[in-house]
Amino acid sequence: MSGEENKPFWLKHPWKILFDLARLTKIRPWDLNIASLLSSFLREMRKMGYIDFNASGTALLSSSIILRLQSERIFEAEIEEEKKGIERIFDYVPPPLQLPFRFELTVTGLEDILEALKEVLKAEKESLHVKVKPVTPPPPDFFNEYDRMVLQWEQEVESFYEALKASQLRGELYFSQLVQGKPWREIVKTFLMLIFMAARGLVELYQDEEFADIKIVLTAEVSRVEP
Amino acid sequence: MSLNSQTVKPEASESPKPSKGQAKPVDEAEARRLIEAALYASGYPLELKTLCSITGITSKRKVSEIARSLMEEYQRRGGALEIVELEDGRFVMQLKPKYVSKIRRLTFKPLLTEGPLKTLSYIAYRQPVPQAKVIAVRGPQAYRHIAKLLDMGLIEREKLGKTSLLKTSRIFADYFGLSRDLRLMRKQLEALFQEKGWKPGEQPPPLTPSQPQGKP
Amino acid sequence: MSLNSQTVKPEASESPKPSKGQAKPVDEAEARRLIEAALYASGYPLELKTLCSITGITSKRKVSEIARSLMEEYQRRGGALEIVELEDGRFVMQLKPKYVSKIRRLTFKPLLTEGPLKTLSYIAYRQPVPQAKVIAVRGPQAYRHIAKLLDMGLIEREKLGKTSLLKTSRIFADYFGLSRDLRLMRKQLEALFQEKGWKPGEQPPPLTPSQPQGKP
Repeated sequence: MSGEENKPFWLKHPWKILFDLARLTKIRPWDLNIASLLSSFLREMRKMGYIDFNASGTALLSSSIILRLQSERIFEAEIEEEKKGIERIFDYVPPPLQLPFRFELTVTGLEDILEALKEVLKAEKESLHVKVKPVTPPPPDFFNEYDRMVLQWEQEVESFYEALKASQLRGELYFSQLVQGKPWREIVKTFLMLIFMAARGLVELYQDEEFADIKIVLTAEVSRVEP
Repeated sequence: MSLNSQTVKPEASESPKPSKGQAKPVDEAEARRLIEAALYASGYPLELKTLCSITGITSKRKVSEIARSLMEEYQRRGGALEIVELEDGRFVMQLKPKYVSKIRRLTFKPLLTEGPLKTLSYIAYRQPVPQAKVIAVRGPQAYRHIAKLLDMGLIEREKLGKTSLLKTSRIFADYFGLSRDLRLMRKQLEALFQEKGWKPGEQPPPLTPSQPQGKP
Repeated sequence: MSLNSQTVKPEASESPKPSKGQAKPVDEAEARRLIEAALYASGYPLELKTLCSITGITSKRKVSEIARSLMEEYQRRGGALEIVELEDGRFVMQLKPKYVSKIRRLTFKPLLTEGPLKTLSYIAYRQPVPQAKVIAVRGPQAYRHIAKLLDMGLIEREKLGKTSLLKTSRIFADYFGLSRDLRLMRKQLEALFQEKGWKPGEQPPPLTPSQPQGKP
């Protein structure tokens, strides 16, 4: 008991989850309210009168892991719902219709291979002079389910960005307007898409204070205004 | 096996009237070969206009006649290939569907396996159908099927508010020579399904017998 | 039976007696259609072994006979397509050369777009080549190219410890008319390259994959 009392505050409930990396991956990430957990962590830390950078660093790392888990859950959410069979319904499925096969004469020949090779070998020579950047190995299953989801996600981000560009609200665009009346998953998705776009420099996001509305500015507009 | 019936000559006598206004006249047998070459090489349905330009024959009717006689020749010889005339008058050469599964590993073209084909059949049958319903009926693996079908251009997705609706594309209609009118297409599809011995009421029992939601 | 240069053993194929030792017997007419389907779908020369496996007939001689009778049928009907028996016994279906130029006005898709084609040519020249090296030379978009090439069956990937090695497939060799022997294929490519007066740049790396990657 006394051992428990002597522990630093961050190893106690509710913050101790941030310091148990093994448990972190087993929890349901959306059950955690990171914002309030971190705010209270900082308040407690200030109360102590000094900052333990070790603990703060670990808390930061854990938070980023949780955020990542949360966004992954968004990708998976729909599929998982299906996998649980919640909404599986029966309908008559007609037999598969085999598509007829149509041969297509293609124009690529050995000559094209050689032309392509000429270009590539030039590039190869150059790449041997230049220091080759370390190459990240591909994920083990290269075109697996997750990849497909990411691809779908990329597409959604793209069409969302197009929609933003086309919207009438340019210049005076707020997060709350975008998500009004939407279910929570859509809200989170929209938020994540904005983060994505900000990371890529497509938008700039402004939030005057914590929990205030987020102002969205399209970067294209910024550059148009400030050449 | 005597194959005399398939010699190329007879057509000249079949159509006695000479075609007028040819750009660079070729005889009918040669026009037929040109049409065959074009259909073989293109791998997609060709319009009469294109066949006119390939053969140098200006009359669409004439070209259509020649293409039909080629189609009939293919029918007569009963090989693995067929020429099909689509509803809108285009012609296409293709492998008869029953041979597709046998040549799968020989081609670069991505061919669909049974799962995606069933999902495609279902979308065609129920279109326009919400994506969520397709997933609910065909299971989560249908996400993958839908991605593939979209990729191949066989289906299209459109947003209607929050719902994603799926329907078949023009390319799909082209494959089966179906009408682009959805109502008509459905009738034609039903006929195709019935050819395969399928009737909606006679399917095996629902996958989840505990759920009585089955709508026929 | 007016047949030209190619060696043809006449007409054993026309006899109705069943061939012996078939894996899953099909009648000759069906075997012929299967061969026709395979030759049509591939568009590149097929070995007798492949035709045996498609038809389920184990005897290469038998399959060769049937393929020849199909070839003769194509000769007799005098269309735009021909089946040719190559010196090494392979068969290929193709457009008669005189029609190739005539249908040029149709737009043909390339087998591959520029990016994947470059990646493919690099793999062919340096094979077996570690995937990491391909990415280093061709850039990260090569992941996508590799996936596509694998999907099309043009290349194969194998694991050697932690390294993924890439090499071209038999389909690649057959399609481009190159040797299936990787060493020979590279020699062929080098020769063609030099014929053009091009320099291949650095020395190719040794073919044994365990050695350090190509440094001059």
